[in-house]
Amino acid sequence: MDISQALATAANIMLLGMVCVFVFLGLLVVAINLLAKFCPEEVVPAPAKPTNTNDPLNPDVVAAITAAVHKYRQSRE
Amino acid sequence: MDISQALATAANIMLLGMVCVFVFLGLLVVAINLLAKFCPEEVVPAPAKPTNTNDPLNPDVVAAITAAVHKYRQSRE
Amino acid sequence: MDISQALATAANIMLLGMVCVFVFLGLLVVAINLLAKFCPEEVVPAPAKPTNTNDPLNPDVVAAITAAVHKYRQSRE
Amino acid sequence: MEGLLTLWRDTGLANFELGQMIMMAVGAGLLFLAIARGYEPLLLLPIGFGCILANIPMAGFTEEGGVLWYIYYIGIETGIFPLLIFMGVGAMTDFGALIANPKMLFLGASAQFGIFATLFGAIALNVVPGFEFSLADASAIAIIGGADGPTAIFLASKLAPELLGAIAVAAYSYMALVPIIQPPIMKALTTSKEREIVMEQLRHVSKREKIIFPLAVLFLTILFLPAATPLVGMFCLGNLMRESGVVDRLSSTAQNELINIVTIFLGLAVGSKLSAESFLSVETLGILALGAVAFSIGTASGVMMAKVMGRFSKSPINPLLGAAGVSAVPMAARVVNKVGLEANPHNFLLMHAMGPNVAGVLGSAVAAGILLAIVGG
Amino acid sequence: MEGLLTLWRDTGLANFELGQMIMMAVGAGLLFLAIARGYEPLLLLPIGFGCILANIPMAGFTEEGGVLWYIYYIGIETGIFPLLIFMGVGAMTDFGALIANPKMLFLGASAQFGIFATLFGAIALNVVPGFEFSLADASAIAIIGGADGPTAIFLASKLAPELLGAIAVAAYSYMALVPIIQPPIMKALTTSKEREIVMEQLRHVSKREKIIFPLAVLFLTILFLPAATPLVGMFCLGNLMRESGVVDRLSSTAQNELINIVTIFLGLAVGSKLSAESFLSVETLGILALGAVAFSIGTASGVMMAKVMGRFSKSPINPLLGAAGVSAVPMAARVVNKVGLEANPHNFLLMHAMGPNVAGVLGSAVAAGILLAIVGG
Amino acid sequence: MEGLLTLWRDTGLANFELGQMIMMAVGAGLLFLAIARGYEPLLLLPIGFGCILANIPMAGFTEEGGVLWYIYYIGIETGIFPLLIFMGVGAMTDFGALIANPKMLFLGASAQFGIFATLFGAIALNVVPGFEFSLADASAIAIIGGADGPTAIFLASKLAPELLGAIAVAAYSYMALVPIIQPPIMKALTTSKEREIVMEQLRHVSKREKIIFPLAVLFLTILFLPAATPLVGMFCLGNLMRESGVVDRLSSTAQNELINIVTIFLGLAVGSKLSAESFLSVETLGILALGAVAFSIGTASGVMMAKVMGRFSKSPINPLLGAAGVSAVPMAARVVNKVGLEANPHNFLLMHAMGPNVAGVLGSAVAAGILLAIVGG
Ligand code: NA
Ligand code: NA
Ligand code: NA
Repeated sequence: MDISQALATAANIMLLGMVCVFVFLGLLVVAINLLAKFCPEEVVPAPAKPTNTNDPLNPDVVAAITAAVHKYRQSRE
Repeated sequence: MDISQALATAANIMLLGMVCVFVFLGLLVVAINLLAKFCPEEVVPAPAKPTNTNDPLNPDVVAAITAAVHKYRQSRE
Repeated sequence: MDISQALATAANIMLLGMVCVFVFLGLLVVAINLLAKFCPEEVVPAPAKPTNTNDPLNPDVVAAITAAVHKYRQSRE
Repeated sequence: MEGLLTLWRDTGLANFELGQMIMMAVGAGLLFLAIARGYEPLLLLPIGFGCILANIPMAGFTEEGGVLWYIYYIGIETGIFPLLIFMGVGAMTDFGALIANPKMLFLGASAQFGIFATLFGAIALNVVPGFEFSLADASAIAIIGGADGPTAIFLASKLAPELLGAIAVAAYSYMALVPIIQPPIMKALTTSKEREIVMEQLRHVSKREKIIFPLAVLFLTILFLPAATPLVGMFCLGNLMRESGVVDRLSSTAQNELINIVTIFLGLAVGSKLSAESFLSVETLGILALGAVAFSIGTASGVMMAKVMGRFSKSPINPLLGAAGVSAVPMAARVVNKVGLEANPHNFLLMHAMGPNVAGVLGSAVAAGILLAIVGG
Repeated sequence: MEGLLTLWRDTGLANFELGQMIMMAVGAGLLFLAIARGYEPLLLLPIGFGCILANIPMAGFTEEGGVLWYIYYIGIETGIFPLLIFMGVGAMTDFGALIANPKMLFLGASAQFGIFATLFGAIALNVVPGFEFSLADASAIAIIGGADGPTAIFLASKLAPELLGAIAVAAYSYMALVPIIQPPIMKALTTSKEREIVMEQLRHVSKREKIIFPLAVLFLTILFLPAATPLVGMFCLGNLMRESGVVDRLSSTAQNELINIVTIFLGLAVGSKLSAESFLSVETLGILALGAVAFSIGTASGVMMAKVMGRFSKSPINPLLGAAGVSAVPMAARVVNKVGLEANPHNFLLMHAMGPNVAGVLGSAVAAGILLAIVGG
Repeated sequence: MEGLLTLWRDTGLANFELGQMIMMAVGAGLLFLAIARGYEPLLLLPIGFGCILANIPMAGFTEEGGVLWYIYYIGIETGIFPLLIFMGVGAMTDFGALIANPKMLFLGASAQFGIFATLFGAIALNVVPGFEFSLADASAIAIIGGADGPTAIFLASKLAPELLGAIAVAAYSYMALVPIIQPPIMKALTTSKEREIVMEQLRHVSKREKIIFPLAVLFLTILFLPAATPLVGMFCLGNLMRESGVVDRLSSTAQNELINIVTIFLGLAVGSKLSAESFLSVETLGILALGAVAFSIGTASGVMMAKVMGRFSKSPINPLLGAAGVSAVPMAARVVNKVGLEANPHNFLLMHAMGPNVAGVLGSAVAAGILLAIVGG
């Protein structure tokens, strides 16, 4: 491959690459805008709460258990 | 191996497996009971103390060294 | 290799080894002394300061930025 | 132009197969369960993500030389990752409640009936056209009933690697579903009066007992079930590091950084086995159904055993404790506590349930050893 | 006496070659830059030390069975170390500023012109006698313009492993030099008035948007650029672990202990590629020159794009922000802030510059995927 | 019934060999020393546990594909684990006391006579029937006198892998026994008046000296003893990370999580070499005896050297400091302090003893390099 041919290939890649980068990140702009549109401001942060929603323990019970464990541990020391 | 033979094998493993699990964990129950019997309640927690019993430093000395090191470090700062 | 020959080799290694260890650590003594000589007591601990000396941020600016970021984060919560 | 064609021929759009798209949806579903529902997120998040990566067309994650391929062959094919997880879990486990009340081991033993009954069921399922589970396959599936992730992954990697993905997903999913699966069974098998039973307070357990316990477990395993020693041995090593008190820095690393690193890789590697060919088959449906059956049978047999033991025991035994014998630490113990509180708001069963709960871990490791010895030998 | 001769024949003194001595000086220079000047010390310290070790005569660090040989072949040849670094960086990255102002992605896109222009330049350099860069070499060199260390190492390990050492050293050195390279270019291309422009305050970004964002990025990459999925996928995994909030212990390990361990090994492995034969060539000078050109072009095209966008945008855009599009997180964003403050002491651009800054990371990962697909395919 | 027979044929009970039972007792003994006596628990606990696991009949831990087999071949056969431990130890070591008083290096040098005298003794032991130590074996055994675990494991893995288990056990056991072995020797060789000698206060050492020191050590090693560069190089890398102050997160990981992870694996891998065939031989008795001799000779020659130096030195030198030259950091320095306090309750020698103590680490790494160059070449 002589140098002019190589330069043509490189120019080709340059053009193609920049177009692809712009198209790709442009699609991402669209995606983020859609996201902002269809992702309502959370009023209560419920859906993404990092706890198991099936978790059968309510906080009061947890507090009671904690107290019990603490007492048990004390009794063992 | 036809299905009835396979089922017989499976039933065999089921029986054997449950017997083994029970025998094994039963032996463990015996072991724990023996352990509780021959492992007297520690009055002083000495034997399992996580420090080297050959350690030739008594706490007073350690305190003195700590003070010395502290002083040395201060002198270097 | 008979035993007397082996012992001669071992004695040889013993001698050679101790000489090498002493020469090597002796050179290190010289190196440390040179180091102490040509490494002046730092008056200001500047040269070894673990920050980028090209860092274009002076502390006042950092403080201002910190405040800004803090404010921004508060606004988002 | 040629470059553009090259790029286009490489895109996902031009190469997607239906199976891959479905598996990506499965991966996204696992992520949803992990993030939005909190189902065992530590494992299901990396598994779901690994599933998505593994099904990207043209990306080669699971081909020789791909990153997921390396992780799988280094960590799971060798069995090292599940064993390191087990070591870390050992370093996190307090056997105090079990040593104080060793009878609870029988609850952990009887809950393993879920495993062996499921093995029988998997073989029986072969009468249905489309299912062809070998004895090794059936054993790997049955271990889901052990309700213990690393044990299931370890056994599946030895006996049925092509089913590993489905088995691991089923095991972790059902472990997360324990609060839904267990309560109806527990309530159906017990009277309100039984559920109100108050347990005697647990005795004090000395440090020395706790140190010797893992060694005693290892000793018995060596004598009677060497095939279980990889699992039980690493578990006991972790527990000994914890209880000995002389290597706290090792114990801390084993139950924090090391287990975290291994968990990320283990999850990705399991996810990499969720390919369309192996997952999108009628066998996966069978595995999911058998897994649910295994959990249910395990729960039921634990509860029934607790009722029988309560009849012959001097001290009262609340039959709910039997449900904790399936392991699924500490979820099952919490469920026992919750169902107990519904019957008697002043009866906290949590500490008592930790006994059968950790007994269940030992029980399923023992069961895995038995299956390895008989089927894998 | 024979023993003494054996020892002497093994000493460095008796075996030094000139090239090794020069490379050790290079290693010592990198250590100096890292320690005394604070240039990217986390990478340049291990790289410099690895360079010294690799050039010790008779020590065999980089021969088969040597410790650096193992580290290189396990971690870089497989591509695993850069990917793990990328996962850790993902777990450290907050995309909030970018999601709040997605237009900033165009700045991250245009700064990648530094990469593609340099590719052209590297091919053009072949007219100079002594240079013979293949298309693969040129691509690996050009990625220096991405201003992202792990991306450069990953691409170089795939396309031009023999240039890896020089490319990595150039990439990290120029990243450290960003505060020197960028300001003159930024000032030359903008008026004082433009630099004074105050940006609107960024809107609040919800947790849900942050969780979905890495999945959206992964989804688009899967559809359009599977060759970029290793880099982008691991990055998104790290970011998802961070934002999901359900696997904090994994996220913490990924961005602390795991990335630290990998960084030590990655640095040593990169340093092990700094051998005299491959580094002391005219090509290294070409790489260093092209790297500086790449950074400058990237900065300039980012700034120019910001000016163009500012003309058509409803809300004002400070053109300095374009310079942050080269990534070099967070150095480039800090430089933008500093140059902005010189023009208007009350205008803090840091948070606004984080948007194009993280966009630049995505942009160069995408560019790397394009180069892999076209050149490496 | 057949299944039961299969299980029985697999049990430990049916397969135990006498040697395995004895080795398990040895492993249990090591655990006892580690846990109840506090002898170097960080290493002896995993070694003891690994010893037990390795000798389980039918479990296959040390056969190809077993977990201990993987750990050994990945970590020790390659030499990587001891080197990483050395890097971590370097990151934990403060050379301040040695730089302040460099003469102490001669104490660290003379204590290495323990190594070379033992090498001679091991060869001499060949006159006893039953012993057949090659020169490589003798060198690997002699390094026990260096009182440095990773150095001993590294050298033994290169020169005499079949003796590795016994050598590592002896090295760590004697390091734990330093408080028992050393005091009688120290007292026998010194007068009460000598032991009362008060040292001059150490001068301040600048940060720059501490940064350049590891580089100077590496430089000398490169020039004169390339065979020692793996050990010394990784040690200096750790120390440079510590003292440079610019990579604190790497230094912290190297001396905490990374060294902890490697320690667990290193211990298990060493334990896996404690098989009956290689350990239950008369050679092990020879190794244990020679190890004790090595420690004693090292202590004695350190003390004698200190006495000689004290005669010619301007500033007074307490001869007890010589005992710290065997390394065994920081145990030997503490013993010096304790014996010194017995003679003079107001004379704290701890900081002064840290100098010869860390000098001993360098000395035995240098000695290991010499042995590798002469014997292993
Ligand atoms: Na279980
Ligand atoms: Na970039
Ligand atoms: Na030593």
